[in-house]
Amino acid sequence: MTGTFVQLSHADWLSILPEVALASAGCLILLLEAFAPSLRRWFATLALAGVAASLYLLMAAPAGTTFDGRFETSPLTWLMGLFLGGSAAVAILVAKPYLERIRDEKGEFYALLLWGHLGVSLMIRGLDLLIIFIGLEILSLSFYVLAAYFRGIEASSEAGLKYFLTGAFASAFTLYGIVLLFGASGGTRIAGLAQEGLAGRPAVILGVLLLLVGFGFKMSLAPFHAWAPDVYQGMPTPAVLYLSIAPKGASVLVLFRVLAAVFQPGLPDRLHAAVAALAVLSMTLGNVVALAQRDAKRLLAYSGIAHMGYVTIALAVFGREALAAAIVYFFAYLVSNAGAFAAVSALYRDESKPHPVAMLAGEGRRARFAAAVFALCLFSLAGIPATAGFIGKFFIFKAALERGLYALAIIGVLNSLVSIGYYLKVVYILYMRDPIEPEGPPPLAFADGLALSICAAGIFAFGIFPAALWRLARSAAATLPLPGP
Amino acid sequence: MIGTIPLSEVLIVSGALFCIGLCGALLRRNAIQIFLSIELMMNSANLAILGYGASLGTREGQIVVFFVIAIAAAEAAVGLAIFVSLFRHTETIDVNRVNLLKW
Amino acid sequence: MIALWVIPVIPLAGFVLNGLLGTRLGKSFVSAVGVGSAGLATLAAYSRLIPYLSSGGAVVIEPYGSWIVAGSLSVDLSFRLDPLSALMLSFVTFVAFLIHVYSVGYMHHDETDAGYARYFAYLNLFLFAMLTLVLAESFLLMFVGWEGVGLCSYLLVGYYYDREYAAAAGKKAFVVNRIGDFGFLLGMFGLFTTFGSLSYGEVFGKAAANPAAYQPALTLICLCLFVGAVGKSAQVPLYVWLPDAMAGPTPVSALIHAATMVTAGVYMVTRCNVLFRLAPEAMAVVAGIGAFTAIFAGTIAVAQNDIKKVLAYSTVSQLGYMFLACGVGAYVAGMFHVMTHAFFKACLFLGSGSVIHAMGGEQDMRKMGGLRSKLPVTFWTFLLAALAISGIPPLAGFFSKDAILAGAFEAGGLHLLWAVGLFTAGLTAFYMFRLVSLTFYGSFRGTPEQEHHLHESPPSMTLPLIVLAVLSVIGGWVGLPAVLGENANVFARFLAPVLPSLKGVEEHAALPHATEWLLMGVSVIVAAFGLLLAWRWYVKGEGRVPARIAASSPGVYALIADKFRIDELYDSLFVKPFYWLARTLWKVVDVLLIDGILNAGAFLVELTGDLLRFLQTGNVRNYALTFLLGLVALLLVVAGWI
Amino acid sequence: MGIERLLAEHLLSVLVFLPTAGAILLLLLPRSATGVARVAALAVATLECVLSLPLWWHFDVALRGFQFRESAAWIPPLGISYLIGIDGISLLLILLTTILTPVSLLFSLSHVEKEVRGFSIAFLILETGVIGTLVALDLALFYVFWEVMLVPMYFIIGIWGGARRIYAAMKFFLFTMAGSLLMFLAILYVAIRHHAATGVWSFALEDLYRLTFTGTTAVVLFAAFALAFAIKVPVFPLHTWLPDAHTEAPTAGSIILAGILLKLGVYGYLRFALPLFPGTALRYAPWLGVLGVIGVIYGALLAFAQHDMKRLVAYSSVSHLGLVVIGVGAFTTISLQGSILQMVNHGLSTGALFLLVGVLYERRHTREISAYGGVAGIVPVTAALFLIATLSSIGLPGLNGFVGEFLVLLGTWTSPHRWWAVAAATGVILSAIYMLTLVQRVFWNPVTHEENRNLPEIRWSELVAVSVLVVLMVWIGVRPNDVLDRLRVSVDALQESVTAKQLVEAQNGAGLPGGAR
Amino acid sequence: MDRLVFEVAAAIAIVFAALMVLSRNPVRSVLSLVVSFFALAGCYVLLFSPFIAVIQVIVYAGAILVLFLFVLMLLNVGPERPEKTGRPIQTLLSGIAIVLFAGFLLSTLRHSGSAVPRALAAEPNVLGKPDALARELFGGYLLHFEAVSVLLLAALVGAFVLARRDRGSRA
Repeated sequence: MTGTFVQLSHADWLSILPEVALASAGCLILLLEAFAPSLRRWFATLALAGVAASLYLLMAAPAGTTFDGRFETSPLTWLMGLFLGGSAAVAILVAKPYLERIRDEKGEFYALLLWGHLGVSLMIRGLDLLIIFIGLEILSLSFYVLAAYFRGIEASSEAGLKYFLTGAFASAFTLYGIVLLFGASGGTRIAGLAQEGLAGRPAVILGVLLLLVGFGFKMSLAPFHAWAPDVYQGMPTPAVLYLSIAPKGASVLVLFRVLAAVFQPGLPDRLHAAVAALAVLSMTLGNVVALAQRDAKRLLAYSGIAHMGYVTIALAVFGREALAAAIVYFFAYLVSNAGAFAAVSALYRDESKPHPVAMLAGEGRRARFAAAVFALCLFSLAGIPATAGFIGKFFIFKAALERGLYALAIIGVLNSLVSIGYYLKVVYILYMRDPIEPEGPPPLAFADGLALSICAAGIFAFGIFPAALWRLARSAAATLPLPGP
Repeated sequence: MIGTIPLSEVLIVSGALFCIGLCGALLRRNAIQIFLSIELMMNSANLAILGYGASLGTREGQIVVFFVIAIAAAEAAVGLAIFVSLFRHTETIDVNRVNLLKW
Repeated sequence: MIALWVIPVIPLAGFVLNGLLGTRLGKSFVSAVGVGSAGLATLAAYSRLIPYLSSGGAVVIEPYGSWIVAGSLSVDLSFRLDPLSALMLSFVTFVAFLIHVYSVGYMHHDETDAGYARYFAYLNLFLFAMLTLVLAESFLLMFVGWEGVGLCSYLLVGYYYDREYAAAAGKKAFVVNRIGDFGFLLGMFGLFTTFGSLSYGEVFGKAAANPAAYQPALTLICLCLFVGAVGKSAQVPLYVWLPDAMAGPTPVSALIHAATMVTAGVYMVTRCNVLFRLAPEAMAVVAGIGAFTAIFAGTIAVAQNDIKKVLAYSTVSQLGYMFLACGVGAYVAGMFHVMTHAFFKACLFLGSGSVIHAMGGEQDMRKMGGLRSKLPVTFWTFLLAALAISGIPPLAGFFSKDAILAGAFEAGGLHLLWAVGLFTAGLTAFYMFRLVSLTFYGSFRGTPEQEHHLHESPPSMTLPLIVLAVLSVIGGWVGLPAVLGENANVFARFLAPVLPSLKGVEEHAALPHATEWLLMGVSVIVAAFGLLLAWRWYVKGEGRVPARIAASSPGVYALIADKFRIDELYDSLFVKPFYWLARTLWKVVDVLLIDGILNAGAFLVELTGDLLRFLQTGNVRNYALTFLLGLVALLLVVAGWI
Repeated sequence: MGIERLLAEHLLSVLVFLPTAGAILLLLLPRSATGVARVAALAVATLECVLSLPLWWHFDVALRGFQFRESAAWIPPLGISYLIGIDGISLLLILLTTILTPVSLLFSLSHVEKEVRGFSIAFLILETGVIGTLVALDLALFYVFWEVMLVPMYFIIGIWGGARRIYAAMKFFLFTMAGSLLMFLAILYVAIRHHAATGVWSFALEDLYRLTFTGTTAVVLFAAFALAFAIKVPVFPLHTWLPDAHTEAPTAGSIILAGILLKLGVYGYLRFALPLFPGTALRYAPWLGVLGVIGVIYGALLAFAQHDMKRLVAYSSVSHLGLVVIGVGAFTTISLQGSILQMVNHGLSTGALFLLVGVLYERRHTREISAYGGVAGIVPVTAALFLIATLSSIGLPGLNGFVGEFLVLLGTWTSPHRWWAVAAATGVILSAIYMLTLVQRVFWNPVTHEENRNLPEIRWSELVAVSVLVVLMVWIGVRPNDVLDRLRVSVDALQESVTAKQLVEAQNGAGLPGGAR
Repeated sequence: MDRLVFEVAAAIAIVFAALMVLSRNPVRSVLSLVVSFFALAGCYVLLFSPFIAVIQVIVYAGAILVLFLFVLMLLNVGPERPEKTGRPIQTLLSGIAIVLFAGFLLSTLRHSGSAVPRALAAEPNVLGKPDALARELFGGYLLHFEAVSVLLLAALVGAFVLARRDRGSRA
């Protein structure tokens, strides 16, 4: 079997088409950039079409594993693909007016975004640590570049440097983790990890831990979070939007996959303690430090760190319900966080300067729609009921309580209380302070409005009618061999 | 045993190289040197996987290394481009002095 | 036959009319509605009372439905007509009507339309509340009237709301009354848990049927109820509001603070005589407080120079008398004094109102004098009422006071209560005639301008004076003592059904006639002595003797003139500490402690955030280091080292 | 579906969502149409009020359990359903809400200038939240509405409030959240236990009532519920958010906050904490009662110390709600009915007080008591109305406040905790002191500030708003049975279920000390 | 024999790696690393991976590190100057962390060698044959291969985006 060249089956082809669509869309945009720059205003549409096509192809692909069992098409990948596609779509929508504002709408931005998206897509679908690693690197490289995208701005270059150095550093650990697991299981397939007697070996545990920190880094999970605030601050907002959502979801899924394969009946106590400690640390540090933030994007970065703490509770619970809860959480996080970043993008006039929260004073009355959605997103992030954020927390805490992790749940809700402090701070600055900026934000672009509307609709849809999402998430979670009902 | 070389020896060498790289990554201030250290860490991983692969008698290790080298090359290209780009602003790649974004 | 509810509802309607429309429709409308409704109520009341006289003390209960039903509590809206309420009804409506009439003259000229309407609205409201209090068939409904009269007292005392002392006096009246109401409430709670009901019929019926079963709760209940009475009827230690209440218009003082409302306490104790008689300890307290109040307030009255203040302390003192009567079991005597007191004290107050009216608002007796000739009607009516209160036979006060003293004498206890009562009688005569002397005799001591304006009051004011003076004279004849004829005491016979005999409570045997004659004689002598002494000192001696006495012991005199500085004592004992406590709790507990702790907590979290923020040094090497440290920590956890 | 059928079969749903529909409607209006927004919001609120009246007529006073029930699946996998219904307790509070909301909007007609549309929307959404909270019979549904209330209130305080509005709004939100987040966990846990016990997911209240909890679990769960409700009430020492929030909120916000939101704490306690954990609740009831007693006295003392009118009224709420808490803690039929009635009474009297303070404030733009004095002669109608509200607040017989107060005190007296009644009855004295001092210093005394001489009299819209409340005060004062009748069966049922379940708990939880009171 | 050669090569690799880290001069660092990578390539050969060894030399030691040298020349970065403040805490913490981590890593690695499952005992010399490798690459690993092509493309475009002069200069 291994001896022959290129034996792609029909199923292989069908399964890879979504990624092909993304890659082609990126290439097409790049080509047009080079040969027909006048078509630039269609790039966003094209990119969106690429994302949509990829989603359609993902849905159309028959379920099963392809490429010699290294690539998955399943309800799980479809649902997570939807999650990623959603992030990408909103990011593209936000990117268009953003790039127009800085008069730098170039194809490269979209192309890199699409390729990065492709990388994440590989991460969620890969059943092979190597393909996951490659996906991770595609993502990373694209976003190293996007971080430093504003060559004319020092902060952006600095964000690029920091992201690159820390990212490469973390990749080295991830790689070493993969190596250790390879050594133990004799291959890179995740399924290979599910061998008898593997779970207890020190090398395997070390490998898993290295993967945990490697992907924890991508999740911006404390204490592997340090890059996130700086990078978010310096990076173009639409790119942050994507980076702050999609890779995190993919990373959690990868961790679930690996842990599910290695530890069939459940996490060993020690590892469980370690994961729980990460959750607590991330929630607490993220929330507490966010209180002290003055810059909108940094604030959202710390908020993201805290949210990853909540998701990590699901990892600590470790079960089918927990994975489903995490998926629901990510959908909630998607609409809330994407909306928040979209609002940030729409509310600040000068992209090259920092984004102090104080500058938003009184914008609730000038940029009504963006501010209203921003506030809605913040309430959702804070977990106020009738929003998606609440539903996310609901399932996470339910899973934790069902597993008897009371302390985690209590620390979680207490952290929510702290988080309300800074979310509401933004809200009151928006609505209860008088404007300090002589000029309001730029008029709301159509694409921004669309992105915000989508997020607001999502927040309410998931917040009020979560049943469908929960069912999907549960059936998706059944794909993994996790313990649970 | 791989031939006559014990696997554990290969792994120890790999581990040592990884740790040396780690020292560099943590203690050097020049971004390029840090990156070099990281490259060394990745190479140490390569060594380990080749050791494992040889020990297991599978070609998969080599394939992994093949891809890792490709990735490293790509990373180097992007990384160095970033350094250059930053250098245009700061005239330095001493990371101690690159701290516009903080707190 | 008119239903009982009509009687209070008529003034209520007057209140609503005057309250809503009075300001717009002018003074004549207001007078018509105000006086008319009081008159109608009186008519309605008498249309029930006259047939009732011949009913032989039957208890009529008119239920109008249920008011509050909750759990085992069920309170009906029903009115009760029995001899006691009939008695109260008779003089309350009548005196109130007279005072309404008087007010037309008194208030007419110096008030705006709005103020005039307000005044009559309040007065009507008061009548409504008072009638409710009197007619109620349950403790709770009585409490409605009880608080209602308190409210009206508050409103009318504070009628001149733009004068700070009046506003403060109104508030003080309400608050002090509330202290009493606190006791009343607790008493009601006790009644409910003990008897399972708040209706008079049930409570008294059960208590009378099984007198021994309810001790010791009964004593406590009675004491609590008595606290209510102490507040409402201005007894020591809660009397302090009544002198201040003189800040209200004088007719109000006459009606509320002399004739009707303040006697509600006596009415209540009498109403509960079944309970009190079963609780001898409580009775003793009632008697003691009453006696002490009588002598205490009488003493203060001696040294007052404000004409209304003298009358106010006199009222307090007389109320003490009435409680003394109740305390010694002479309920009939107590109620008798309530009635006669209503006549002569109302007359006195209205007379003083006439004087003040004539003096242009002046109330200081030192600036009066010789008004006898200028205000003849006022003088003569005032004199009669003064004689009546002093206990000079055969005026009304003599009989009621004598009945009380007889009761006190019977009560035993070394006749101490009687002695106190007797001394107070002398005091009363003294200070009343001091007042009469200073006001009506001698020469005028006011400004020429005041002198120029002196004039007798209009008929609307003098007419009520005359009627009340007549009543002060003849009002006592319904209750002649036994020595004057076996069945002469119509009053006692009428009230007898209210005082059923109780198992285990022995009734006092009637005094031997000789003793009774002796007591009467002694009391007349003492009263005459007081009267003559005042006459001698103030009319003949023009006040030199008292001035000498005052000069010889300035401390004592000042103490009495300053009303024993009880207000100041209360101020430093209760008011100031209360204010201090309130402020301290606010600033220390609320602001410093609770908010302080919470804000400190919030601040600490924020501070932690602010400090941790600096971990984010901006130096990427530190980021790598934290990464590695995190990894190492995880390894340590997994390895079981942490 | 015809309108009639909609109203007949889904009256509660209509009541819950009509305000939201109105809010959405307002959202579609142009921002500049402030006049229309004002009137439209008032119209919606009034319509809501009218629609809520049939609840009063058609409420079956003899029926046990919940009436006007509706149910629909909501999140079926977790057994969470849209399950609503009312009993006598919620009936009263719903009507209070539907009455106070138009009253506040009516008052605001002439006083809210800034962002009228937003204000109206916030108010209507708030009404949905409140009514939803009151009708929800599913714990998850309840929690959603419970929290949804906070958001509009946060904006109402924060945007349209006084000088320290942001501090007050944050404090309000954080305090309330602090309690409810733990309750959220407790709700989840209870539902999980139900699932574990029966294999079926359900958040329906009546299903969860069947569970019994004993020992530490019960204590912790009860504490979580009780804390959330105690903060809302608020019970001393968790009350400090209240003076700030009430003082800084705009008048209409204060009315709703004091008139309705506070009651939801007690309501929640009666509906959830008590029946779910009866044994524990009754075991710790003495603590509750003691805190209530402290609240009564402490609130009154602090009210006395205030020099800001609204703050004074706010602290008076602490005192009054303390009384309600005592009644609940005593847990006798009389005291419970009294407490519930007293909630309504407090809504009316404090609502009126805040409204009238608002009338003065809108004219003089200060709430300092010392800035007034003697204005009774200048604004006699306002003064008279204020006096009536004061009298209602201090429990003058004949007005509503007395009946509730009396029932609570009497009921408490008949419970084993007689001294609570004694201590709380001092509130009768204290309330007279601080309220009459307020009246004296604002309306009586000589006029000391010349600018007060031209104080305009109350407007018609304001007068109508207050009059509605005054009429209700008198009505309840004279005919309290109309209200009490509707409570009777509900309170009986509550007591019986609690007692019955307490027995079950005592049997199950062998060795549990003091399972019964 | 193999073992000895391996050990010598490994020693060279380690020594030069250490030199790379210790050297203040970045150019010297790069050169040290070149040596180290050459030595590693030697090790690879001994681990039956001649093809990888070749790539290592060509791509890594050749292309990548030369790229580094170019950039160093371009930027004209001198040796690190010692800092005034030595940041002792950071150094100390780094030291502790590295020592602890190294301890964990090395102790784990030392014992994991024996734990490797003995899979097919393929002929060592066949293992490293390039054509077999290629077959596998374009067979089971085609997906990876294509993915890496995207990666390289992205890197290419990225480097281009970053290295481009200012916005205006292109027009």
